[in-house]
Amino acid sequence: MSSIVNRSPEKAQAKPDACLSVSRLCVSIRDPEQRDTKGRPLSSEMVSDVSFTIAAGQTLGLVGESGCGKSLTAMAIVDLLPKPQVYQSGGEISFNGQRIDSNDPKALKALRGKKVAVIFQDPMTALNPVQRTGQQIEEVLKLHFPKMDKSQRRQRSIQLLNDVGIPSPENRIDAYPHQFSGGMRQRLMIAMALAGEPDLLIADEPTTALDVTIQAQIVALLKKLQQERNMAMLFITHDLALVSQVSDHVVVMYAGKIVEQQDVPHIFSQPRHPYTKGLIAALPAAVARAPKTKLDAMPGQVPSIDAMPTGCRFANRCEYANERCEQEAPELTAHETGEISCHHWQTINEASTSGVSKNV
Amino acid sequence: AVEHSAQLPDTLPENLNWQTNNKDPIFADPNALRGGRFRSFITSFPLTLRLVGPDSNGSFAGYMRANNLSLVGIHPNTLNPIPELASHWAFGSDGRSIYYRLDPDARWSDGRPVTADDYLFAMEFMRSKYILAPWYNNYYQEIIADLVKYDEHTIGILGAVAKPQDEMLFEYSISPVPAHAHKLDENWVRESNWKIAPNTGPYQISEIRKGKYIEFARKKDWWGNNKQYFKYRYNPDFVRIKLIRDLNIAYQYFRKGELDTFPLIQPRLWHKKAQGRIYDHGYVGKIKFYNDVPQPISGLFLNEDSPPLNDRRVRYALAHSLNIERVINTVLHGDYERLQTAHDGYGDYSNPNIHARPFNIDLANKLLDEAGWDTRNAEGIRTKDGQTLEIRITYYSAAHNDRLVILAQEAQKTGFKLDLQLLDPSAAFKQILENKHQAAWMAWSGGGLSPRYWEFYHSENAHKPQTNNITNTDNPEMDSKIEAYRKATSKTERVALAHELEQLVYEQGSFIPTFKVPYTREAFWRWIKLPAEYGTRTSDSLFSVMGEGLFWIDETDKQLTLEAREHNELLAPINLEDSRWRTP
Amino acid sequence: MISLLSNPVSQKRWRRFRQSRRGFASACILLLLTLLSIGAELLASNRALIVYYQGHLHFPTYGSVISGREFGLDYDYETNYRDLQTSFAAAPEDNNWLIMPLIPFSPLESDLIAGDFPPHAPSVSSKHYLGTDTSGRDVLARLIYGFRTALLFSVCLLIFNYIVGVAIGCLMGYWGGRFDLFFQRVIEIWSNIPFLYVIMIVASVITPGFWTLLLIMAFFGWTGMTWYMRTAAYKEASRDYVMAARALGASGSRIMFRHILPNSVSTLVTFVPFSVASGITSLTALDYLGFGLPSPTPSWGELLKQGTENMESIWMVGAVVTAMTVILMLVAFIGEAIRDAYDPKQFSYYE
Amino acid sequence: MVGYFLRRLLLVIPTFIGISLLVFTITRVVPGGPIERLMTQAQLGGETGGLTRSQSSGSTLSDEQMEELKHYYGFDKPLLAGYAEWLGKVIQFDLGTSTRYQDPVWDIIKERFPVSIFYGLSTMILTYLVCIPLGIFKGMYHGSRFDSLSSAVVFLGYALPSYVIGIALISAFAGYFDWFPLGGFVSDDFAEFGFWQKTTDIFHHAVLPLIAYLAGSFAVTTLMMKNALMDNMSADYMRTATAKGLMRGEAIRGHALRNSLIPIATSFGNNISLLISGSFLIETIFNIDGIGLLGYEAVIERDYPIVMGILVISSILYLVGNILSDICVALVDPRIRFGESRT
Amino acid sequence: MSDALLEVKELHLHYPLKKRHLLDKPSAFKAVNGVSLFVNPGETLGLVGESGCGKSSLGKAILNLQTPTAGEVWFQKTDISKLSNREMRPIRRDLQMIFQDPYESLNSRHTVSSILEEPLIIHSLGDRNQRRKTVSALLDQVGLPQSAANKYPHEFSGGQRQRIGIARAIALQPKLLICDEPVSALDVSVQAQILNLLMDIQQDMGLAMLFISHDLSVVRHMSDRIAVMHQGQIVETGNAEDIYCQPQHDYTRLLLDSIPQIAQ
Ligand SMILES: Nc1ncnc2c1ncn2[C@@H]1O[C@H](COP(=O)(O)OP(=O)(O)OP(=O)(O)O)[C@@H](O)[C@H]1O
Ligand SMILES: Nc1ncnc2c1ncn2[C@@H]1O[C@H](COP(=O)(O)OP(=O)(O)OP(=O)(O)O)[C@@H](O)[C@H]1O
Ligand SMILES: [Mg+2]
Ligand SMILES: [Mg+2]
Repeated sequence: MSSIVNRSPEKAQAKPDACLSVSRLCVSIRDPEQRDTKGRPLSSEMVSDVSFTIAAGQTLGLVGESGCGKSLTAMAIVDLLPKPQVYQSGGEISFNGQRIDSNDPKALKALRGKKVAVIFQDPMTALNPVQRTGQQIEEVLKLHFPKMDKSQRRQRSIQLLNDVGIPSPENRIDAYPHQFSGGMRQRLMIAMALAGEPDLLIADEPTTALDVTIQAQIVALLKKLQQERNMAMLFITHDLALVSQVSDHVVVMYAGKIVEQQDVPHIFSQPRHPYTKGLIAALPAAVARAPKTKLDAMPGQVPSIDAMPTGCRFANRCEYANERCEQEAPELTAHETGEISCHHWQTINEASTSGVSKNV
Repeated sequence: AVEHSAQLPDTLPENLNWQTNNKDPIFADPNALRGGRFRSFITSFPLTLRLVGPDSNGSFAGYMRANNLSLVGIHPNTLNPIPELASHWAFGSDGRSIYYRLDPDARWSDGRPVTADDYLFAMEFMRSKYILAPWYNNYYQEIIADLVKYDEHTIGILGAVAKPQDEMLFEYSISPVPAHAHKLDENWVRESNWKIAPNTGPYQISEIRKGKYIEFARKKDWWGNNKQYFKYRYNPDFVRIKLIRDLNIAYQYFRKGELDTFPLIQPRLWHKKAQGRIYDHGYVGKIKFYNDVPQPISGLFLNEDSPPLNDRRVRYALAHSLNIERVINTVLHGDYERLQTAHDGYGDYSNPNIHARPFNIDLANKLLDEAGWDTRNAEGIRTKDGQTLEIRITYYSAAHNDRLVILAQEAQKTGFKLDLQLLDPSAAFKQILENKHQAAWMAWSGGGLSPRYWEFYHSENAHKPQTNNITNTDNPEMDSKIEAYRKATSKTERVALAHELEQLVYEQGSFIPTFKVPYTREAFWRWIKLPAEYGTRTSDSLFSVMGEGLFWIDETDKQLTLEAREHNELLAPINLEDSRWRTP
Repeated sequence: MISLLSNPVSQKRWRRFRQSRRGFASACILLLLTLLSIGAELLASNRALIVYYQGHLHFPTYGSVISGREFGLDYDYETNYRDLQTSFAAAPEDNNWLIMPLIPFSPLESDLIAGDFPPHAPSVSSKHYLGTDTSGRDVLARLIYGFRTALLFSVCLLIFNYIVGVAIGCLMGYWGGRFDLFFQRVIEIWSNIPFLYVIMIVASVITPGFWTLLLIMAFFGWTGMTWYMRTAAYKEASRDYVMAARALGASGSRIMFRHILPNSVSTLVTFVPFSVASGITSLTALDYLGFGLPSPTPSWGELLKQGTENMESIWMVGAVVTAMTVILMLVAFIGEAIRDAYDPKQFSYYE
Repeated sequence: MVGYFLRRLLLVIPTFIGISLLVFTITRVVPGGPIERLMTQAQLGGETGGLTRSQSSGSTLSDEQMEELKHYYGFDKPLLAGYAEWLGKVIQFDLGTSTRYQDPVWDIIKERFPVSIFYGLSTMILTYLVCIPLGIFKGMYHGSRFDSLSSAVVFLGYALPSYVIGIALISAFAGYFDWFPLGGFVSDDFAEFGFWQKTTDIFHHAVLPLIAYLAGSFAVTTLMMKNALMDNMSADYMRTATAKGLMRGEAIRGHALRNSLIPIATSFGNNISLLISGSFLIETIFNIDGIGLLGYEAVIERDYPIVMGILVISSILYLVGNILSDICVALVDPRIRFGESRT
Repeated sequence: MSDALLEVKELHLHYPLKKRHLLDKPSAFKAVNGVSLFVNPGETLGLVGESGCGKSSLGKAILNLQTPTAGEVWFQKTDISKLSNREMRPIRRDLQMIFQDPYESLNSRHTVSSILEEPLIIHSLGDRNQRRKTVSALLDQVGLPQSAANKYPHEFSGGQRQRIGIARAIALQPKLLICDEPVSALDVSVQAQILNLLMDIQQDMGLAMLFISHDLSVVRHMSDRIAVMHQGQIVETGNAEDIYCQPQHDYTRLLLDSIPQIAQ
């Protein structure tokens, strides 16, 4: 299991089975309201030093609260950050051992849609409202399978819609996105993503906008498809329970930094970072507790970009925080089941391992 | 006031003294050349080709009217009557009737002869309700009392009142209307709107392009061609009148040589616009020609019913506060002249001893102090009993803004505040006719052989809406003189009365005369040739092609001029000025 | 109102506005021009700023007319200070002096220059820096005073339109139903009336003064604002915080005045520059056509009219066109900046 | 959908009645109507022009004569009765008779249609032809030097009144340089020309007025296009398109463009009424006999039947144009379902 | 059951659909279609259902913010479903609501203190000074610092805003609080904070709650009884534990099955 994730870039590149490797990725945001003396907008680093790898056929879950930089990380991988306000300010991304160079449009074109596909967070806005669904799927085929003729493309689109579970796809293919419900649109997005037969699927909160019942269907669908095609998948969500069902490995982000990564069984049975622990404990259903009793709530909230602490970004909410935490940002350090970024992780875990495992 | 009782005799009186006039010198130039196309412009397309009825008074009407000859004309230099459609005329013994013998050569443009029946029809026509011209109805009802046909070529006309003979010739002379070309019914106005009716003049419309131009062609064998006073006139074969809505654009057309002449009466055109190569190189000539014609009665009409103008001293003071001279010397470039009296340009009838009240601050101050307007407010405006000395001036031409603005500014010196109220002409006129104005800045068209007083100054027309006595002058002394003037038949008597009346008008002080334009001024391309004397005493325009029609087009010169322009050659510049007819 | 300004949302917008350099600079320039035009009498006037005569100081600019006799001249009417200046200069031993404004001409006064007829070309020696118009009035002075009139006019028009628009639009958006439907129709009718025609008809028969013209224009101008306001109020009315206020038991008027109005009015600010600009241009157009303010009110339209008729005296058209372009450009930049401040659209692209 | 349009069309009726009644009332109430105009013409002299012969001036009209004039111009009926009569005629496609031209209003307007439509259509087409590509280019290269420069030019055209541009153009290019005719729609001897000559003649005449027309209309459409494109370029679905592997240009062409045309399509219907209205100032300057000028002259000269006639046509065009706008938008935007209010 | 604080009987709320055609028969969307339920004093009734099933509509109908099409709402022995706005005012003191969206439900132009003062002003409770005191007590109660009083909503995070919303709702010391998905816009960590706060308040003030959510685990944690709503109707009601452990209705079962569980 430990082979899935590896922090150091040299190693990642060496690994032949690493489908995607991200190393020390930084993403910065220009704030048009904060300007330097020359009137240029100042930037602040939102995502910093994020590194991980995903192997083929595996799923990496990326969790964290809203605004932690999950989507930015994902978009940086396919170089789809909204320029010029948001840009990649550091780090390297390699796909199947090859670096992705954002200055090479040809290479990007061959990569996007074909090798890496994306399912976006909000299916309501991510589809072109004035194009028929068929056209939107066929566009991918046209781009990446130039040998296909028109009727073949149509055939394939219908098949894809069928695969994602849209009933009577022959009729639906000529409908417009607004004629679909939210769940169906998300299926449409998935069909579109699968059309290029990608090696890696980035699913950015694919179910947040959906109902629980539909969420369950979509997740089941994704899992099934992944198995069929042996795709690697980056699954982003803020729902811990969901991630436990989908992924093999979990990266927990907090305020733009990775605080902890472990494989699935361990992160829930032995969460090491106080933040991970807090997240799990706050779930009403996570712990078998009597109704109407107090939940174990973490105090405080995620710091905003313009007020990022210099030290550990979690320090102000952490019950273990001391002066060192406030001054010095902890490094990500490896341990037997994963990595963690906390000054005190060893002491904390010695003290409370028993407590947590008792509850889980 | 009109005597209708009398009638014309049933048969032609025997002892008539038939007169004609073939002794006066001709005023056209025998060197004139025929041919060519004369190009001129109008700023709005005519709304109708009718001579009467709604909208028949536009700027184009002049062309139409000029081709509908009258019975007798007036010699432009001697002012004697000359034959037009009538070859002879005679006066009845009652002093009101006049007899005409029609020229047997006279023809309508469709070739039919002009006969007495056309005059009978003219009476019926002009009195008809169908023509929708109430003023004509009135005129032919009240002024022309009767018309009798004695034979095919002899008619008699009875006027409403006795008049001197020369005035009768003018006022009791009418134009024929071709009975065969009109169907008088309630559709007449509509149906004859664009109909080209037969006429008696030298030109007839040959082409109409609505919204673009109208072209006239000279009649091939016009019946008047060899008549003494028509000879050598009306020279261009074609006259094309183009519609150009904007005067400035029209000037561009002229500069390019697409128009043959351009009127430059306005000072800014003459002094500022008419400059440059085409003038300096002599391709285009300029002429300033002084004439002697009745001037429009233009000035400030004060409503005596509207205080404080009911006070004669205030009226006088206002007259002394209007710095007309300054206006003339600034915006008018010193070109216009001060109009001295209400009735200028009527020859003997005009009273030469009357002079308009000059700008005089001291005099105005004195009068105003006397009238009780002896305090001034913070703005320097005079007040009396809490009232400020404010006069509202109604006017209707935005082009006069700059003149009035200077007057208002200067009038402040004596403590008058002039409020300028610009209205659209019909709204202004309505206000004025309803006596709702305080002071009206306007001009009545001049004309006629002698001044008219009754409409403008008689008390019968005062304090009533819809009359021309817009000053509301109500002066018994004037009333009696006006009545005497209307009755008088001898010219000397009338002239004497006119002089007295003019003096009374002056003393009344409710009309402040302003400007007169004693000249005409034009620019013309070199190929347009004027007669040796340029024009006549009464030339309103030197290039009125269907009016006097004295100029001609020299086609060879045109070629030369155009070539010269092409090669930028220098020709002798033409700068003419003629003050033969200038009145002191 | 205070809460409108002290509100941090507004402050944030203000900050964003200030950061748009072009917009902020334009606003500063326009403000400066406005201030200058408000104090136009100190800048362009035929009255002296200060007169020192026989040991006394006089400040004629804003006071009442001072007769020529006061300064030992032989007339009762208002002193001609330019002449007074020359006469003072001719007799330096009397120690009298005076200071004239930069442009020593009133916008209403025609200046005669011997040996030349108006319009006079620009000249520094005659102090007609932009020349004179066809009546010999100083173009620069008329430009300044004309700007003041036009600005005052548009601002008044704007206030009127906003008051009516806000009142009716707010009710339309909040009440909805029949009231809304009725006024929708009224607005549709109104916006279809060829209002230039109507103004022309009316103006040609009554010689509108400042306020009458304003009323006529406002009579036809309120619909635009009303429509925006309706949309804004409609949007606000359906938002949760209004629902929350109703849940608290707030009355209709309270919801309207405390909640909907402050929230929807603020967006109207974005229209202010364009309203002002359109006020200025329509007044100019009306003046140009001769249906605007009565003569001799200084106006750009009148100057433009004179200029287009006297193209050879290019300084007239040149002055107005330049002034108009500058003002409208400034306004456009300000408008752009305000819009950005209100709705900071971050345009982005993907490649 | 048909039902929806039926409903919209039905709503046109009260609006139309409201508009026409209001203007009709104004024409009735405001002094200085055609009768006063007639009287003024007959009597005023001096520089405004008037009778050269004094025959008709100076006398006044009796009440009876006034009544007859009122009857002739239809001013003898009370307001509402007059309006009802007018409306009754309009329903039968009779717009009445011009009080100045004495011709049926419809004929007069019809005569000017070709010219107005030519200019209206050319302006519209050229505006779209220039503004859409320009807007796209500016949107794609937002912030570039070309963007700022073209903005300045477009703004300048917007700030300058079109009549000033017209006069400047004509003075320079027709007066001074003599490159173009001084005005008019076609040459005087147009009728004798061959087809090719006719076409070039029309365009030769049209260049300057079209520039004057266009100068002002560029700014709005260009900026609308630019902003719409930029909005759409930052939309989420553009990210989707790029994620499929489309290059930037392809993505803009294939996706953003059509959506950006929606606001332009919305304005299309409103422009329909501009087709015939024209600008009377430009028409005066260039001597074009269009409907704008007709309307202006009718107002100045109080030719109320024509004023009302133009109003009828333009307001119907406007109202129908609104509906047309909806159709246009529906054509480009499948999301719009008729019957839903768009507020 | 006659001692129920709130009793809803056969409540209907239909939204009229726009007529497509002039001659169309008016049709309506039946957002709430015959709902009956009751809430006892001090009790929490949980209401779950998928998005769009009419939960919020039901809440608004109970509060008479949307006039119900049919049915009765008995609150403290009065039928409030047909009262006018004015007549509702005194009743609103006892019947308050917390809204789903913490960003939308606070007027961004008012400071926190004026937001919290508003209910007091509307119901004329206390003079200026007393109101100030109440406001500071409320801030304490929902765990916001006193310095928050003069700030504006946008200066707060979502969780803090929801606290303001809660403070506003309890300012009048109501007997029944309708919580319309108060935590669905919040992150898990903050969600726990808010849920804790609500439970605290309920304990302190002894109020009853109608707790609306689409998250069954949250509802289960908060409620004594649960009602499951589906397409405008209540398909199942019962004790929280019973529903969770022995769902009767198919839809309830589906809902339960869909909830992701942390894989062990
Ligand atoms: N285009 C942008 N311009 C400015 N700031 C941005 C932009 N996109 C994201 N951000 C900021 O970056 C931070 C991280 O954003 P991101 O979308 O990655 O969060 P996330 O973890 O995906 O959250 P969520 O769960 O809400 O989707 C947020 O604070 C957000 O405000
Ligand atoms: N004002 C309205 N007019 C018409 N239909 C409405 C209106 N408000 C809500 N609806 C419809 O009524 C149905 C129920 O809406 P409601 O807001 O009560 O759902 P909900 O259960 O609260 O959903 P959610 O969990 O998304 O908040 C939805 O289908 C919605 O589209
Ligand atoms: Mg995200
Ligand atoms: Mg809801």
